[in-house]
Amino acid sequence: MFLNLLFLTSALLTVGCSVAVLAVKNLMHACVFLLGALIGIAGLYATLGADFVAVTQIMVYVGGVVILMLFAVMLTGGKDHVSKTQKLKSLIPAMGNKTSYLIGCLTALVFFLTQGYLVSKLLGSIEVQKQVDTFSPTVQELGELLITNHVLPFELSSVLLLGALVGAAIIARPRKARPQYEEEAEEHH
Amino acid sequence: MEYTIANVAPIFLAPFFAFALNCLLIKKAPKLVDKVSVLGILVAFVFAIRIAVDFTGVANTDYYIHKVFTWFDLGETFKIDMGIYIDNMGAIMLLMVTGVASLIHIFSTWYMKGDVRYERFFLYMSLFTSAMLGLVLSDNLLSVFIFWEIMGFCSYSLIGFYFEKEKAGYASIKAFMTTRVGDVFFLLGILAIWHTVGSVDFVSIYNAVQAGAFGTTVSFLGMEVGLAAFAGVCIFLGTIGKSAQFPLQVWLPDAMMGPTPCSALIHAATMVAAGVYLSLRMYPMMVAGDLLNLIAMIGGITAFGAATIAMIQTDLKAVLAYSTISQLGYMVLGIGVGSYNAAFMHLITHAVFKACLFLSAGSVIHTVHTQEMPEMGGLRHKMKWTWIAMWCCTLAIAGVPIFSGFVSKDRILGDALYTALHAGLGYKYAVPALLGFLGAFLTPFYMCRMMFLTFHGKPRDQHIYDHAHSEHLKLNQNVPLLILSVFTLGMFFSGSLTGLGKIPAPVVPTEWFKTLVDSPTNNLERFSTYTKQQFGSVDTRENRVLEKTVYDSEAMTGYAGPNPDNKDGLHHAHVEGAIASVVIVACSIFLAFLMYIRGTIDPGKFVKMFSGWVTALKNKYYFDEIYIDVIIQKGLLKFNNFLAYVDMGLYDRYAIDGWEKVSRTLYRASRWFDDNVVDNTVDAFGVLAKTGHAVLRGLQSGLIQIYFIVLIIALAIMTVWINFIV
Amino acid sequence: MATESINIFIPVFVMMAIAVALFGGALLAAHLISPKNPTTLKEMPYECGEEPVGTAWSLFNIRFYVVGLIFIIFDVESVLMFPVATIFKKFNELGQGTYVLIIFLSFITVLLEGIAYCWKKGDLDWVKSFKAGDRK
Amino acid sequence: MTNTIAEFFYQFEGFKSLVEGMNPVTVSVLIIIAAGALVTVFMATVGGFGTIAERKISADLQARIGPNRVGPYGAFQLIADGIKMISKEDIFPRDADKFLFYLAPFICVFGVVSTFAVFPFGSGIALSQMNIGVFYLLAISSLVGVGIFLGGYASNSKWSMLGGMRGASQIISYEIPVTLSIMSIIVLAGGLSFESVLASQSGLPHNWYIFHNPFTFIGFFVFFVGGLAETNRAPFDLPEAESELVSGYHTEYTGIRFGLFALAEYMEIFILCGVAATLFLGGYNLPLGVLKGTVPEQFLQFGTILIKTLALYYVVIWVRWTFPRLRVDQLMTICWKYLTPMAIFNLVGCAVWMVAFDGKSMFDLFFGH
Amino acid sequence: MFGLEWYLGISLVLFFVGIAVILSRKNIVAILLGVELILNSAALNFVAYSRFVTQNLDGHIFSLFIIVIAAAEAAVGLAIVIRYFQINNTIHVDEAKELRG
Repeated sequence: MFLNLLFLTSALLTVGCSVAVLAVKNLMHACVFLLGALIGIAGLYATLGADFVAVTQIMVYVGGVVILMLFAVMLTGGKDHVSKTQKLKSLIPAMGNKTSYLIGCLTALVFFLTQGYLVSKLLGSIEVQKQVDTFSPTVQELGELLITNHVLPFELSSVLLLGALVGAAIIARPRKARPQYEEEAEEHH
Repeated sequence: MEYTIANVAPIFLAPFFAFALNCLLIKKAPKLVDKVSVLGILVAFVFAIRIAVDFTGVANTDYYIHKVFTWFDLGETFKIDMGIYIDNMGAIMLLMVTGVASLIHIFSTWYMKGDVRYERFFLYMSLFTSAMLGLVLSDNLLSVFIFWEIMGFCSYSLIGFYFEKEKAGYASIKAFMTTRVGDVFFLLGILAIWHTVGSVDFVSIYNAVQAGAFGTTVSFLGMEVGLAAFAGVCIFLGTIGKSAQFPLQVWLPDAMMGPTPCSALIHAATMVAAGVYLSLRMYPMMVAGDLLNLIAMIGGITAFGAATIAMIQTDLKAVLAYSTISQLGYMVLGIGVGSYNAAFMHLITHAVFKACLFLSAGSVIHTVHTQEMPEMGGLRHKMKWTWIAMWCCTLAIAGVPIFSGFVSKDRILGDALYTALHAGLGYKYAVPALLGFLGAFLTPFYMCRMMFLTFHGKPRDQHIYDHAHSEHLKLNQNVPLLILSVFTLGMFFSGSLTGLGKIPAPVVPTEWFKTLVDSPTNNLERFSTYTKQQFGSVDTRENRVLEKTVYDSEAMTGYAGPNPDNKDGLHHAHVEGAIASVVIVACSIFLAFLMYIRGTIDPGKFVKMFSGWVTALKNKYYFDEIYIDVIIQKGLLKFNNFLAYVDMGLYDRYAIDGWEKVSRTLYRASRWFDDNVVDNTVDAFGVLAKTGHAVLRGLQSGLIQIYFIVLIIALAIMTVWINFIV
Repeated sequence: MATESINIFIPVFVMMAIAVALFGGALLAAHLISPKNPTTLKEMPYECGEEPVGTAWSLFNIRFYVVGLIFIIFDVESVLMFPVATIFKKFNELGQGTYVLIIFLSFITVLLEGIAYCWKKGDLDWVKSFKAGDRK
Repeated sequence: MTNTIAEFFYQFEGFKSLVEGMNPVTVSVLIIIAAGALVTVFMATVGGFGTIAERKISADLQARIGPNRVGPYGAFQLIADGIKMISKEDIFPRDADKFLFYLAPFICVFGVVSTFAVFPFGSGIALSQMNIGVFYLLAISSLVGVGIFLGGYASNSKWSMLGGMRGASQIISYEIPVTLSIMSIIVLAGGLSFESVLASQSGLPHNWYIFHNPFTFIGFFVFFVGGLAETNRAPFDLPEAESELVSGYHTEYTGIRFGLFALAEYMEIFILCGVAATLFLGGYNLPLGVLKGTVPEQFLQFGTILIKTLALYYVVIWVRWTFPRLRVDQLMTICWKYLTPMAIFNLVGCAVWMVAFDGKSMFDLFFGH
Repeated sequence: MFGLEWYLGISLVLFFVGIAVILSRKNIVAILLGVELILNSAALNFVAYSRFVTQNLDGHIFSLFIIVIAAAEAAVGLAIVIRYFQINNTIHVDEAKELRG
């Protein structure tokens, strides 16, 4: 009973907030709705017994990614470029003309149908367990997996993050507002 | 005491880490370098004391530590272990090396102070010490060879330490090249042993000798040579090179271009003794190859010849250098007459007094800023402490009773006399014994001459005398000398004052040295019960004891030394030898006294009398000239020219130039192909790419969302394909 | 491994609901009680009595962003380290402590390299952008 | 093992017979709602008392009297303040982002109140004994940073904006040393739940993790300083620096929304002190096994954790009135150049200690057998 | 009880919303929001299959690494966006076409 309640709440939060991300005008609000959607997904993880993944989702996304997004929106002025054409009917392709609208709709339709077909075929062919409201604590087992079977990805992920840190720090390092070549080009004119 | 790798390895590792650390410090913190070096060697000294106390605590036992690890393993046939091997001899050697080296390090902080390359000197000294200790700890010939070469490199660097001087540079090259001759043969010997035994560690070699593995012969330059003799000669050639024996002795006098403390450590106390040490380790091999007579001859010739040259030298350090060669000759003579124990004893006593002598000479040179004895004289008033220390050592090297040189040298001479007279080997050994006694007459003479010229009489150059500073007792100048000179007393080695074993001294057990160090040939069988320990295991003394057994020379193929069972003859020869050498020493010192203090006898008369010989002495028996003019100019250079002709005249002209013609032709053909066929093909691709570019360019709009739509469409098509077509 | 019920999430859920209720209740109470008479002056942003010029939404120092950037990398690394830290004791008791320690330390070393790089390059200095030469 | 507070009640026979025949989940939910409300009220009261304590202690430190009009020694000042907050006008700035302006205090309160779900008040007396309780607490409390940033942003006032940005970057920065300090405790305890950390400590100081080894001793101070910064307490109160930024991120907030911000902050300090006491100072453990396994033990445990927490709370207030505020660059320097390397050092040290000494504490090494 | 297909459905919805965000928004930051949604839908799929089909924790590990990669991607992506904004003073996606052929 509680499981169903938790699932329904989380699912509603997720779907609602993600649609809101699509629909709202203000980018700042979109970021906040993304936060809601991510918390909802954390709730879904909890219903799946993935307690550690759920809390990680909150820790990384809420504590880190969303704040970074908010910062980025602030830094880039928070202007919403789509405000002119942002209407519910032109949501999906928004490429500005009728042909693209058509192509987009058709693609989405084909995609949705084939995906649905694929999933239904898949569900028919595999053995799917019933949802139960008990689970085992995962963190110890995750730790063991991380240092045994998955030790290489574990160590490599640290290198990946190091690379990301170095790269991002180089790119985002405060410098003059405009690079050198642009000024030189100006001088030539 | 329990032995693990943790309390053995630091002996070698402490100086090595000091070296490694100094490599980092030398640029950043040069002030710390000398302290780190001294600390490193002192740590090694402390560990060596622990081991030596444990080893020498119980007499009449043989005891070893042997720990190995696999160095590399290329299957059954090629597997090399590295390891640590310590027995009684090694323990005493470790104590000597660390003790002398630490005193020399301390002395160097005074002597080298203010030198431009002060830090670098300590760097090399630490590396050298660690290599020497590594050599002593080695359990096999291969690691001996590695450390041997590291020492050679350090020696080379230190001889050429003052590379601004052209002579120093040449001297270092000479030393390096001359010892290389011996090293090549040494390596050859190692290969011969490895080929025969399949292993190069000492114990395996002993066991192989015992099992008669060296009984076969090999064909060498058309001659059938016994394998043992071949390998033994090769290894002994290594000794000849390193220990500056005849005929490769030429490098050692020139090596005195290096700083005096390095001469003391490397060219007097340790490195040159390492050659003798190697011969001692390989003693069963020498015996099996029946090489002792050859060794004795070479030792005798070196001992006597070097002593004669030393008589006419005027350079303080040159006298000491030739005396070093001469004393090393005695050690080799000792090995040659089967006097294993006495040869090793002489190695130790010589290391102590010769290090002291060199340090004293350094002290004098540093004070008066000259090395020429004719410019000195009367320095005893100014340098009281150095004078005392140096006299102790002079008396020791001269072989005056009470001092250590008497104990060790007399035993070598006694054994030589016994071998010549009583061993029943004919008169093959008479010549070495005679040369030994002649050398024993010359040694006190030239040493006393040096002392009289330096310290006694009137100052011959008043200017230099006045400029010399009066000496005060300094912790890093005289104290090391005095400590060393205390150990020139014979009782520390024999336990009795005279060395004859009559008056027991209270401090040291009587004849501990004789009972502790024992020739492996006395009972080679015991090594067959021998087990190696892997690294990481713990040893105690109790489970590693080897029983000492009585002498059994019948098992050996060659003459293995004086038979201790023949007590009568041995005793007889030793008493005769002792009396003879005491008389000889007394005469010799008296002669020197008359010549240089009293002036009763004019040395010039002797020079006139033996003018031809003196000219030969001045030219060091023309060895350098023979090597350069005859061997190098006439032999090697011609051979070199011939090879150059083969290379340039034949190979270059025909083989290489011929190839050039062939390739030139091929090049022309391929160029035609390239111009006409390949280029056109490439152009065709270019046209294709140009056309394709025009088409594909339209897709590259630069708009992310267009790309994304293409991606999605592709994904959709793929999904459809997977679902409905596959 | 012990099996737990999904019910351990009930308190979390309930507390979140209580938070909503607390917030809603407090706002409702305030809405009912507090007076409402807004004036233009009251609704103006407080700038010590001065007339506000422009919007506040353009003030942003890129330094804050760089800090956020470094933070997120460290955050993710610490999340990955938590499971390993948890099993450290267990593996140590099994005698595998050194193995885990090596893995753990090599991970932390990379983390340290990151902080060392940022330190060296001055990304951790707040006032770097005001150094002479950087200013135009 | 009890997982939630409901199962704690199930261990009493009387309770079992009382609820016989009812759906256990329903009973659990009801109990949890009741207990959660109780905890929230308790925390709110403690948070409210925090303001009184702050004023009284600061007055004491400055040789003043402090509030003394409402009730004995001014003890009812809290109620007066609460009534004042509710009855003030709720002003909405003209240019503000209305949606975010409403949402920001909610996110703050949400982040703080959610942490109560795992806080251990006694053995078995925690709303939920989640197996990753410590981690959950860390994660959910990072919501406060988002709340403060949004509060600062939504006001569209320059002071608020500055305060909000400072607050967000400060909170996220100091989360790193705090996380790493906690991780060094996790390495020693071998579990991510509060219960496993507490089970490996005991009532007497020599078994507390602060005295376990030199690294945890340093780690406690790293944690505590980092915690002060995360809760925006002096000397790290830059986001609301009244002498620079008027009132920081809540300059434009009035009435009850300001009250909720303040309440969230004070409750968060209480949680911080509680976590510090639990992880480093032995938590609710009673010394010498007093009254083991009985109901009075649990009350004593509650008293123990409360005393330790309040002692730390006193230190927090004391620090505020003792040290001057830092500059922004000093703040970042302390976090990234001192605390984070120290925390990493502690973590490595604890891991090495774990392997080298089999996880024994210093006391065991010196005096153990 | 809600079974696997419900989770897959939610994942599909998230995926399509993500695509729609990417296609419809003209602000690059907003496009990154869409990317996050797509990544999350994939991670949700992994955990759901891990719960309902494979019954082991490999799916959890995979979603952990997805979160790691998403964080790294967000950090670098946003840094690039900010740099671009500093140079060109716009983050309109249609104006960012320096890579046009």
